[in-house]
Amino acid sequence: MILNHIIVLIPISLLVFSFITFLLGTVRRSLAYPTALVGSAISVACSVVGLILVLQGGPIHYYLGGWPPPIGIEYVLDYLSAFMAVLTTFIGFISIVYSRKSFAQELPHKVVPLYTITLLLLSGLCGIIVTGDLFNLYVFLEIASLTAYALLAVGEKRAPVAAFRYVIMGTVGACFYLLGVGFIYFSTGTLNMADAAKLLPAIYDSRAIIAAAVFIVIGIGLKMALFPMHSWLPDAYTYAPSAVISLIAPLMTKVFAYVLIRMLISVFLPEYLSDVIPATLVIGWLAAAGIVIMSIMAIAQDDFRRMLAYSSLAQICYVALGIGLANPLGLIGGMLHILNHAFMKGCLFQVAGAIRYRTGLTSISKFNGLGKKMRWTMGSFGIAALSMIGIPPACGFFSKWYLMLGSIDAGNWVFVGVIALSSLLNAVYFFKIIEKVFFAQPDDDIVENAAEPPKEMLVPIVIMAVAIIALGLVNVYIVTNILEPVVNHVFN
Amino acid sequence: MSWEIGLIIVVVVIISAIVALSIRDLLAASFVLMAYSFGMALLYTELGAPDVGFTEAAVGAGLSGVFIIAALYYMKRRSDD
Amino acid sequence: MQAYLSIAPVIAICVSLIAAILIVMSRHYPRLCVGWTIGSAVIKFAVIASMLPSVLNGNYPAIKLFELSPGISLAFKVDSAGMIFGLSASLLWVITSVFNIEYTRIFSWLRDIRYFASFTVCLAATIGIAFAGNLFTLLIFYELLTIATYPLVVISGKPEAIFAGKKYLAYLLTAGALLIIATALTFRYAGTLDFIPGGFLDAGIGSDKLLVLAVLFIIGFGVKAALMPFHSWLPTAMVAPVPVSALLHAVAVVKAGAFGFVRVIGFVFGPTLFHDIGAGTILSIMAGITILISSLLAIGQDHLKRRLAYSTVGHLSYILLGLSLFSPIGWIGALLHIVNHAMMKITLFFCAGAIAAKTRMDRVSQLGGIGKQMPYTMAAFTLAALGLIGIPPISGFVSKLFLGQGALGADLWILLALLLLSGLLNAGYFLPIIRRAFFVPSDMFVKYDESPLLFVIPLALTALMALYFGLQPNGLFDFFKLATDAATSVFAGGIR
Amino acid sequence: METLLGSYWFYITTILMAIGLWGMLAKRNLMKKLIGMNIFQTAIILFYITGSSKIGATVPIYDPEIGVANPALYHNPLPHVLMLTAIVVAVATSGVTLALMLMIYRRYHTLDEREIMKRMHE
Amino acid sequence: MIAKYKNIVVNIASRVMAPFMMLYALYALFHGHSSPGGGFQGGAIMAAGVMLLRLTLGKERSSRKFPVWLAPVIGTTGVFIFAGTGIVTMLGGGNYLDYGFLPFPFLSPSEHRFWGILIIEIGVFLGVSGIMVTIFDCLTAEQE
Repeated sequence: MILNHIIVLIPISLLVFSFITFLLGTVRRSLAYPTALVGSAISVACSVVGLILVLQGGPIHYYLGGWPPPIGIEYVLDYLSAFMAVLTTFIGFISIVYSRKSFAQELPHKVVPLYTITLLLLSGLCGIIVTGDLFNLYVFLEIASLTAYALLAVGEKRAPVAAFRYVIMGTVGACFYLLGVGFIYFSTGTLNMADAAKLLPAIYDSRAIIAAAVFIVIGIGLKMALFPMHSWLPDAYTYAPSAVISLIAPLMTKVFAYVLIRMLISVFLPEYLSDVIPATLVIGWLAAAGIVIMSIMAIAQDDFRRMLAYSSLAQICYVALGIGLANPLGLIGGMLHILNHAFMKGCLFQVAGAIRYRTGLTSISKFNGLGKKMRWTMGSFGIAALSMIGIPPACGFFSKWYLMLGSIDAGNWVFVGVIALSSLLNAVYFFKIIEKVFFAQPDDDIVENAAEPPKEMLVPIVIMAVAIIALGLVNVYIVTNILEPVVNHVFN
Repeated sequence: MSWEIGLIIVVVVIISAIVALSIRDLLAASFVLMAYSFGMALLYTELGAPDVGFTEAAVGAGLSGVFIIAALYYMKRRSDD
Repeated sequence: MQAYLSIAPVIAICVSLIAAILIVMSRHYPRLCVGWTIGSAVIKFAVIASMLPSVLNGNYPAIKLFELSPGISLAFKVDSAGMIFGLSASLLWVITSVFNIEYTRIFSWLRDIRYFASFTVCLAATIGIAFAGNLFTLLIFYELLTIATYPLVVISGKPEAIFAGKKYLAYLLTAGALLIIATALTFRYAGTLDFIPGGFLDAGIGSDKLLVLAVLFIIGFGVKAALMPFHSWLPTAMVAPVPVSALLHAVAVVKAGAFGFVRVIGFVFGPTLFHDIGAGTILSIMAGITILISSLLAIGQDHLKRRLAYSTVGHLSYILLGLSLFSPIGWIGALLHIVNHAMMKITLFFCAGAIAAKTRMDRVSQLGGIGKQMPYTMAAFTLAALGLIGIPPISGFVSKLFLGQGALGADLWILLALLLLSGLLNAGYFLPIIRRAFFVPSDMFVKYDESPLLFVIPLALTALMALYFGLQPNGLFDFFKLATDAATSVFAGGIR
Repeated sequence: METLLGSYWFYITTILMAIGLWGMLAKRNLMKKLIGMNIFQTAIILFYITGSSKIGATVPIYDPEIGVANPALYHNPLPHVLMLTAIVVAVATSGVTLALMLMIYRRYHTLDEREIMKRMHE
Repeated sequence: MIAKYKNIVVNIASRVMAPFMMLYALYALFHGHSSPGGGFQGGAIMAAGVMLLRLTLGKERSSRKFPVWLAPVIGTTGVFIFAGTGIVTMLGGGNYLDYGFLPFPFLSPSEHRFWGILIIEIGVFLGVSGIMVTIFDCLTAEQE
């Protein structure tokens, strides 16, 4: 019986547990961590069960309050959303495991609200993923954004300024999205995605729909930090607490990329966004430019986290490139890159946090010889870095492979060149670190005294690193069983 | 409701929006913002959404303003632009 | 010719991967690391040698593990060409790991898990390249080889090593990126990537597109095969320890590039198509120029290992020249040269390493009279150098003979002239070393003895093998038959 | 919808949105940015409300004289419900933003963006 | 810390007004289904009442009437009522928030819906008022 409700349990369990965490945490601070852990474990279980159900029996539709659409709010767990839900909850779980020691060192007095807000954030993200209703998506989007603002603000001295900038840009993005939804609603009279997708083709030429598409794409583009709307991201990522950023960096922008994909495949349909208005073309070229420029910016950084932030920007452009290609293989590449990049960036930011935890270092130029002291951590870093560069069989290679095939199908040689060039640029900034970490002599007392981080931090890092290799090897199962049905459904 | 009143409210709303942004005393700006919100609430009501108007009056004009004023307790009231 | 299911190729690859893990786990016991290396080398060689009889009979062990991308599997197939490369690499790895024992004892900073682990991973990748059943599998191991070699280049951590590592990566990762593009293009054009003797690309794709593809492949593999003008990473990478230079920069890595050409020309394009679109001409011109210029550059080098490196550049282009000749004879010569050059060049590097370990001298001009002090070492050196020049009955002569015949068969007199000229140039840069070693009076005050036994045995062994394969090209491992099989299979399917 | 584009309410919404965006992006004072944000959000709410209103209809509250037979006589109530949510979201955003602003003020003792930048890099 | 406002008119007036505001909040809540109002608005007015006290009486004295720790607890309870009702309907066999499946005896489905919505509105009321007051308290919290 509970299986019927699995879809709504994913966000609701997180929501309920966020408040349980708060209540128990007020009673006793040490209870916050285990409660949060239990809550996110339950959500992982729910989403895994959901994925299994979807793989067995196809998409699940759930009508909130028993009202069928278009009146009521519909939750949909199709292949893509089930996959994203598993990804989100799993990364959330891993980073909560990771966060304990990090919070204990950096922000010991704010543990209870931090865990509450973290669970709320996850709940918002899961809500974004499972909802099939355009306005409901806005509500969850705001929940996720508000909690993210709060989490990002508690970091270093400069964090609030960065978070404030994020608030402004994020609000503009969300409002643009809301405006676009308004245009859709007043043109079609529905807020349900599937319903809108049915009604929209009849009025594709309407100026209102064009406006809706433009507003939604810009709004989501701001939220996912698509080049050139990225200016809020580097500061926000650089100054946030390590544990927070290892949760937000893999998830936030990816989930918004997912929203863009969802708009593309289940609201507007690709033929509209690629033919009637050349939105995908614009996204694709912006992404191509973004990949190159952001990678070059990443090379210029000395702060490890800032470098990773710029690298994130470049990587989110890969997803956007897949969306911009708007053909089956490109889209598969983009979606697969959401998964891959979530794991790679999660691992890298966790490594950054671990280094900071043990040594307090954030500047790459001081990393000399760290590999000898933190073998497992830096080994995992090496795997993640190689995956970012695109060395097979790590997973990063495969998303680039599909994107490349998609670009070839689209006949766009510039994109092919950009993908190849970007892996070289990735190599430049990652090998700069690998060289220092593994092959330079330690020249610093801090490094000499460094040691492996505690097990609670190390285990998540290693799990992520192993997952990076494993995902590369099993990517074909994900592609054929989960992503291809999504794409075939749209492009047949 | 007659269109004249609507027009007056619209003019008031637009002017108060501009004033709220250009006035240099932040406390005054927050009061102008509350006036703006109240004007918006009237507009909503006129357009047939009394419950939204009600909420806007309570939340937008009331709570937001109170929040800003509460925050201004700890800040400088002057703004340079 | 048929394939049968066998897990042996996977074992051959996994042996060294497991060894790498074991090495990492036993990092506090350097002796154990040496043990794992030798053990895995022997097992690997045994596994590969056990596949030899069936390969000779035309039964190719093959296995498809799982799909890596829809329509593309991780597949291994041990055919004659792959067997040549795999067998020679694994055989020489056994010898190199013996050489390694003494070398790491002398240079004790090399007793580092990074060194041993990277070494074993390199060999796993090399064998993966040799046994890859499709272009995608080959690509994966090719990239893996690139990455696994990097630590070996920069292992000393000195500034020049770091610089060499940067240069190495810049060249090889660029090449790798181009190869990925080429592979993706091939997959979109042909719909498959499985190697088929005689090629699977269709001329109907359009010769322009195919030529672009071929150029991408030539650059992609040419960088690793040190084709000029993409060669300059190789001399720079000579800062690496001697066993690395010996095995990787004479046998595994650079030969992987050459072997990539074997696969692309013979099993992706097919020699006919490769020629029809004009890529064969491009490749042969580039290879010819490389042979000449590299030999000239080698003469100017005083640093012994750099001289050997330039010699390697030239000899790799022999292989490419043979492959681009479009005749079975040329192919046989090229495939044999993969083995023969490996034997001879590894001997030379071992000698250079033995001398450097003993005397800390690495310049040609410092070697006066060294022949009298280290007679066995320098005898082996002389033998291998003569072989590379092309003096019968050493094995270098055999492959050069076939290459020359191939050039004649293709009516390319200019290439024959080139081969002869380069033989002379080879003599020009090897004979002065020998002359200095044996006939110039020693200017050294210290009296050195012969190298340790653990140095002499490997280098004597490889030198004798070079001699043996010159006398008996078909002896012991039937390299000649393997090469003939490979060439015939490629050309049987190639005439369309 | 096409008629809405021609209606004067649409222009009012656009003007307010433009004012709000100007405040958010051009004003240097953080509080002014917040005020601009509020204006921007209310403008969007106005957009929804205007979209849902119909000429000659009444407020969407059950009226015994009209009954439920003809829904066209009521304004569309759904956008109103949505906007209630949006208003609460807006005030929550204001709250979070003000909290951020307080943190910033405590660290830099100013709300002027240019000053903050200057003090940040000191 | 917000101190007591030093003006007796303001003080007395707000003391008189605050209970009425709260009463009106309850009116808005319970009358929401037939006139403008409901959980959101009611909650906001409730919060405004509390804030009025905070602003005029000062934090210290108003905390005696409405303690600082109470606000987040009320907010959390509200969310619990909201989520819990949904879970109860799920346990009753319906979809999430399908009020027809609330386990009230002796009631017709439409009455089920009526009471269900009321419960939800109460949850929203508590949630909104609690969280708004929490935000206010955080904004006016002592400097670190």
